[in-house]
Amino acid sequence: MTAPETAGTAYGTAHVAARPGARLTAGEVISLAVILLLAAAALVPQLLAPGDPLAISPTEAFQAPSWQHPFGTDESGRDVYTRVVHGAGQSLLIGLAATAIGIGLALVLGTLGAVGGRALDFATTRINEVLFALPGLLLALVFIAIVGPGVTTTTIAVGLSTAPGYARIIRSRILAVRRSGYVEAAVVLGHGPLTILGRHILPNAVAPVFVLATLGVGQAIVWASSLSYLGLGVVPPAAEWGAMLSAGRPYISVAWWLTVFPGLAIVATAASATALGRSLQSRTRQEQS
Amino acid sequence: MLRWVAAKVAGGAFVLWAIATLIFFGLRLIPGDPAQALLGGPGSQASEEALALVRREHGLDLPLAEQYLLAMGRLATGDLGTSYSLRQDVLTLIGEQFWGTLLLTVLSLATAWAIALLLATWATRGSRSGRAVASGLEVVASAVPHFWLASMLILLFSSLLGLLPPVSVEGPSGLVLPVLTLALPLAGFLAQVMRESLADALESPFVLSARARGESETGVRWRHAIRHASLPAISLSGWAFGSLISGAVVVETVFARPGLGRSLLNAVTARDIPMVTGIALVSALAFVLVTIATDAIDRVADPRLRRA
Amino acid sequence: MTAPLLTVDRLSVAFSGVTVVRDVSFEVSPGECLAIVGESGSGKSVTARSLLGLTGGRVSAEGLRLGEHDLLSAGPKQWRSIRGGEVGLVLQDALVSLDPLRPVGREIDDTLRLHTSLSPAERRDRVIEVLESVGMPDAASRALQRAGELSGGLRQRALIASAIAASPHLIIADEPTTALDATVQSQVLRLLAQLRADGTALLLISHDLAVVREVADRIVVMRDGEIVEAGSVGEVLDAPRHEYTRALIRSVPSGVPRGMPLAASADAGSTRNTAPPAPSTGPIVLEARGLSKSFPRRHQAPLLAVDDVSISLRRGSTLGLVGESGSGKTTVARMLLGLVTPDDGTVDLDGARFSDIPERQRRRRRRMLGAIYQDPLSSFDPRHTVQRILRDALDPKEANAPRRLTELLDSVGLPSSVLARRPLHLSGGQRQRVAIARALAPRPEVLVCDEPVSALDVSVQAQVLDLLDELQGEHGLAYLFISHDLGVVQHMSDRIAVMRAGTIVEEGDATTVFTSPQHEYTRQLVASTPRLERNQRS
Amino acid sequence: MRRAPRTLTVIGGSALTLSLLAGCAAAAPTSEEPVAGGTLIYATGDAEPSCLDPHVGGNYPQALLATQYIESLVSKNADGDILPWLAESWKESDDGLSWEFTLRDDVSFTDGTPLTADAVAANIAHLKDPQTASSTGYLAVGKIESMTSVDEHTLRIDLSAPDSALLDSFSMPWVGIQSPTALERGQDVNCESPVGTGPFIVEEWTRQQGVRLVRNEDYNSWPGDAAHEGPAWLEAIDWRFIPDAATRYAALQSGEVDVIDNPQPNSLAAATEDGPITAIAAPRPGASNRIELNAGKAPFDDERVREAFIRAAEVNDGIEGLFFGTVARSYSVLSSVEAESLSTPEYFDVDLDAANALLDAAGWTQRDADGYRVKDGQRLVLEFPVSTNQSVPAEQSLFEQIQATTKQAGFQVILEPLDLSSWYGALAAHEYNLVSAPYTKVGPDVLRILYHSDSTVPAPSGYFANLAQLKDPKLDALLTQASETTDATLRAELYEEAQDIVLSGYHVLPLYDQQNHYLHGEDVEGMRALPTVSTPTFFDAWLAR
Repeated sequence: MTAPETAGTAYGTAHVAARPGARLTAGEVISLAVILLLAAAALVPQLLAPGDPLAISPTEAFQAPSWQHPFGTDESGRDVYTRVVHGAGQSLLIGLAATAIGIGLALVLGTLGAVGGRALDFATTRINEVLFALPGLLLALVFIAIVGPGVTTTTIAVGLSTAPGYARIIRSRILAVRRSGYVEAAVVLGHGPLTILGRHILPNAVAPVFVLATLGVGQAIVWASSLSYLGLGVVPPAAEWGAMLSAGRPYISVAWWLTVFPGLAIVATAASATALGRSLQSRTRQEQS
Repeated sequence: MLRWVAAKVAGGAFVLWAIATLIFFGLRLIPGDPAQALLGGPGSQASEEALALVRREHGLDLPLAEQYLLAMGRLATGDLGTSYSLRQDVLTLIGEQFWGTLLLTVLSLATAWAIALLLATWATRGSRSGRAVASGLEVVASAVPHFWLASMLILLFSSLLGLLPPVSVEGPSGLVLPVLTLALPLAGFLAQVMRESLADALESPFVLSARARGESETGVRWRHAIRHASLPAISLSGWAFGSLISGAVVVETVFARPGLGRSLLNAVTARDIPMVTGIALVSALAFVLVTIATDAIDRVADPRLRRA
Repeated sequence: MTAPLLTVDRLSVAFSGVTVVRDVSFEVSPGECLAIVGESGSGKSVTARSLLGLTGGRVSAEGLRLGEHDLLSAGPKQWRSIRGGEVGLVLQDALVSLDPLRPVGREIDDTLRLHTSLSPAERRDRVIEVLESVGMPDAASRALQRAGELSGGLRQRALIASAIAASPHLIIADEPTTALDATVQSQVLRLLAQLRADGTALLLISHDLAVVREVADRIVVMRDGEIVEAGSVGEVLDAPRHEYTRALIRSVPSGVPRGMPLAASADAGSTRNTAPPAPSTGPIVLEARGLSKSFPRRHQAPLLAVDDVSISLRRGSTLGLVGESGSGKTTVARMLLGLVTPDDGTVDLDGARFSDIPERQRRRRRRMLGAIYQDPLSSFDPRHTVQRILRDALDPKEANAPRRLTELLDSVGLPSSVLARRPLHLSGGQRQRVAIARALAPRPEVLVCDEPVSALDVSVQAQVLDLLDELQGEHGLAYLFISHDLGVVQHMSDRIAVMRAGTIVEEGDATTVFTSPQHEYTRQLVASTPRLERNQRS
Repeated sequence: MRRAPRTLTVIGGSALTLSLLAGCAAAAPTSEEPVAGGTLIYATGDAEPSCLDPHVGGNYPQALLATQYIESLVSKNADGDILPWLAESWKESDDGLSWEFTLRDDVSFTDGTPLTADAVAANIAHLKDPQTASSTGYLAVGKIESMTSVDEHTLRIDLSAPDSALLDSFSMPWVGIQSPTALERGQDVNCESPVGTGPFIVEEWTRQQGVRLVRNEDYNSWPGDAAHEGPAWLEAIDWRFIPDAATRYAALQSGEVDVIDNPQPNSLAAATEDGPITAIAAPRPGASNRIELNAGKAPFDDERVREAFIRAAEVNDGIEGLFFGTVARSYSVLSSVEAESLSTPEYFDVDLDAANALLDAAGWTQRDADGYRVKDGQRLVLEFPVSTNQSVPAEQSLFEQIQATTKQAGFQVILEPLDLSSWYGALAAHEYNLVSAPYTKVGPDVLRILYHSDSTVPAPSGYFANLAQLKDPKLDALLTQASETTDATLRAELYEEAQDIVLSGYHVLPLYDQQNHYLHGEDVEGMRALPTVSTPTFFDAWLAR
């Protein structure tokens, strides 16, 4: 469900927020910090939370946040903080994998459409239009119903539903590059279509996609957690933020921390990824405008 | 103009046909016997004869290709068949629930627009720190999962403050929280888009001319900049409508609001093929109509497009 | 002279610590036109905007008075009554200086709404009156159209109307005619002159000395934020005291005979005075016969962009192709380059057919044909350094010869330190030199130049034009030189073809076309091009 | 609801009108005089039924609604004795093969059709008709072979074999008596608006939103233990579907709804203190909530492995924590409501060493890297499909705790949360080692349905009730004899012996009684749960506002 990039700004004047090479804005520093923290939690959870996320102690259930349990304990007495930290790896994996699937599929659809002949272009646009018209969640629901719930299916489902958005952006990007001055100059210099494709079209078309990816990861994590909430996502007792939210929701009036902290983790990760994506986007647009 | 409309309608029809086919074959892949779904869901003690009877009645025993042609024929005449699990004509069912979802999505879109405009103007007018706070808010808003936002809003507004009902009751008060839940994340997206184009418009030569004419800062914003800022957001609203329908599934479940979103979830879990097809088609039709509408609004708002 | 309307005394403007305008002083009286001349970055626009309090920087001055208003102590409310009421601003391009989404009448109506107490109905009539006063034909219906739907000249008139609607005492015109074609430019200049004659004070900002000579009474020359020279038009243009002014005047190509270098370096008495232009008798390198092309349009008959055009380029000589925007010059160029397939007509390169053959065959012979454009930046891959750009353009067999790279850079006068940098971080002039180097890399025989210098400052323009002359002399290149600027074309071309609405209306030797134009349109074009009429070159 | 200021109650006297005027309804009315009128809003968390006619299918959500508009031949009182209802009296033949029921002659359905013997016969025929696709009702009347109307209000029923649970079956809403004329309208119409003799009538059903029930003005067939006579006090009931538990409880707190069911344990715990919300506990009859161990396939075909699993599963702390002390651990296969339920705590005390010893003895000696037991290369894996509709969140967390504690003994329990269709699919395909499937039926005869070897034969839909795959001829004999004997004491001994076989064989890990609670606001009075299947009845209910 990524937002397709809008048409170039009407007046082409450079974006004010971040000049290339300018020092980082406050927002960028915060989001970088969050992402680094997330990466650490994903790669070496033991470092930040030595406890075992699955260890239960029913007698200590529903304890409010305290020094011993910074995020409190859940309905089975497990430490919420440890589970959030260990859940980071799972959620980040889903976010990255889903975005990779989305972009991979989109690259195929987009490039085929833009580089192939008119018929191919017509076909891929139609496919894209159809996928676009389907509500993303329906695509995910049907896919999960066919293959059954679980981590891999959730990841693929989210990837599938984000692909049309990316494909549309990549295709328009490739068409814009093909019409650019430097491609025409290359033609005048006598370069063949393949050299032009390799040297100019693909590098320039694909570059912004990675920026889009950072935007996409945030949304992918949000959508994966929604699927877990609907009971279609990750299989318990794995510590995944969406599943933790879904499990914590019935106890909201008596144990608010079960819902608040995993939710904050999702929002912090998704927001930081989007913020970084946005500033990368404005910096690269800086380079090319 | 006529040619433009004809092309759009043809494109729309193709999309609907493609979706119907996608769903027809997609749902066939789901394990579980459709006849089961017809007889009040699996686990029913329906006897073999009852299952056989139902299969014949709904033509489930015909070869797949024949079933497909039959289904497409019915769809073409607008007959969406009867829902397996709810035993009612899909069209009337959707008719009942469509307005709830439509009201929810349209209100959410409008609220998202209002909030986005507010955020964008605040972001371009305030001090440097004000600007940073506004863009921070936008990014955070767009990163909030619907169901978590719903729980937080219920916790805050109804459990703690007791101001609003946690369930969607008749009348406006029941709509506030569901609309807010859908509108805030979308407002985050729209605001980011609007802020950029608003900032660009404010630096453009025609705004300098306006200021040189003695126009006040607010006059410049509302007469010139806002209209330009909303152009990219209008084209984005088509896509936004699609994402709102997905969001509606979650919001309608949490707030117990009747609507297409919630029945879509139930229909998929109950393997209710006609219902899923019906809802998918209706939401796709709505999406196609909204895209045509946003294109039209685009042309009105930006006459330059008319010549293209 | 009546009391000055505007007095500026030791004005300085700084942006976050960096001073852009330093100690500028001048006066403008009613009915008088003062021109501020300078190249980009000279601070002339900032000076103008400081008179409206719209610089956004820190403004300080001994005195800044407009009529009885002291601009230094003006508060926001006072400024708003001055802007539009006392001072009108006319910017360069009405297409973006009028709100593209609103009818032009509404923009004029805004000025009236802000500064008069007329009722909406009265305002509507007043709008039509103002439009008619600026020479807008059929004003009532034009007022309802948007800027995009009007021709260049008409929308510029609408822009002027929006500035003078509240009859301000001072008009500031910042490059008012730069975006216009010659014929339209002269009409707009006449309009401004009329306003001045009616008693309004006019402050004209321009980089074009010829335009200034037509309209201004006194001139101020600015460079790097300071005034280097001021005086009446005659004193400054005919007897410039400051070295920079002299260089500026010399760089203006119009009227300078073909082959005579323009750039200041030539003034240092260097004798590299290229030989008089070789007579255009070299062998024909590129021959186009009967080219025609039309583009389909919605709801209208297809647009006939080029109609039966035949031209030929000879080795070592330049054919100038001049005409207003929309006359089809660029379409001809693209047909020669094989980028657009002509509807009919043929192009032969070096005697062999070049136009209607399969692209694969044509590709091998493209090496012989080079091209440079008005905006070089858009013709470079944003991710490539200068080295990568040049190396890609070289012949495969010469690709890895470092010597060839430095040789190319020397030929266009660029230091080898440029190689590692990206075009985005180079100046306009340097970028065009890289473009020329790239075009020369495959050792072409023909170079198509489409408005190569229109976007450059006069001094930089002079250097690039001299460079093109030198390269032609050295390599015997055939040039097709396309421009809307008659002065530049006259200076660069051996032969000139004048295009109008897709056809060549006149062709001949440069001097004859200029001194005794045959076709009525050429005469009108030559007459409307402002000339500097310097006395003999010092 | 704020408490009324002190002074007001003093002046009060019969100041009901004054307190109403003052707008604070909290002043408890002095007299116990019920107030007629008003609409009660009931919010259910159960899934929305696919058909309002309880004969079709037959799950608990249908029973909750059907109790309001459909009545049965007999009812039960709090002590479990059968009470006359639509049937005034009945007598069983000596060989138990035929029964004769005498119906009340003054009752008619809300569509005007009089209640007659033919009407009851039509209902039973409707249950047995495959077209109806009934499951619970169909099984309950399994033994009825033929029916003859002796006279207009007397019906003779002949059985294929004696059925001691016939009266229990007739007391259930799934065997409720509907108007035959309504049944003839066809299933689609009858699902929308079934017609019974109950205190309320189905007025309108808007999918996903709710059902509107209005008072049956000429109602005259209240059960024996009813609190008043004449039509119901309430004017109407607004039955709303609110699936989300937290939202449902918040709606009750904010006064949007008057009664909710399926409350979360923490909401239930908060209500039992003396807050404005009161709780009604109504444990369901039939089987207890338990986990069945599939003895039909490895590894649970070996009793030692079954016992090891049960010895290793730590459950008590979990139940205490997750259910906030509102639930007692059960050691029986039957719900504590059933008089004949046998509780054997001694089989279920947790002993990790014993569990390890049993597993070693059973050959599961090695352990792999993750600590799970392995035998001939096969890891000790237990598939546990969980139905997200039927297991409440607290129960799903309990299964996670069982997963964690049995891991110490070396079991790898794989939890698979599935929607209803895939859950039934997994059961039908025997892709499970553990499963939790509540079954509600009045009377101990539920044991026959759950553990008799006949129930291992799947119905046409693939569903079979004997999930433990228990095929023990001795048990079969006990159950058949118990279901046919009319001697109550002999029947109790037989059921006790049968339960002991099931429990001692470690086929089942009992957890707790099937939880069934209702929470209602302060101004709801007179609401009670019918002792048959513990569904709420609002005949005596009234609103003190």
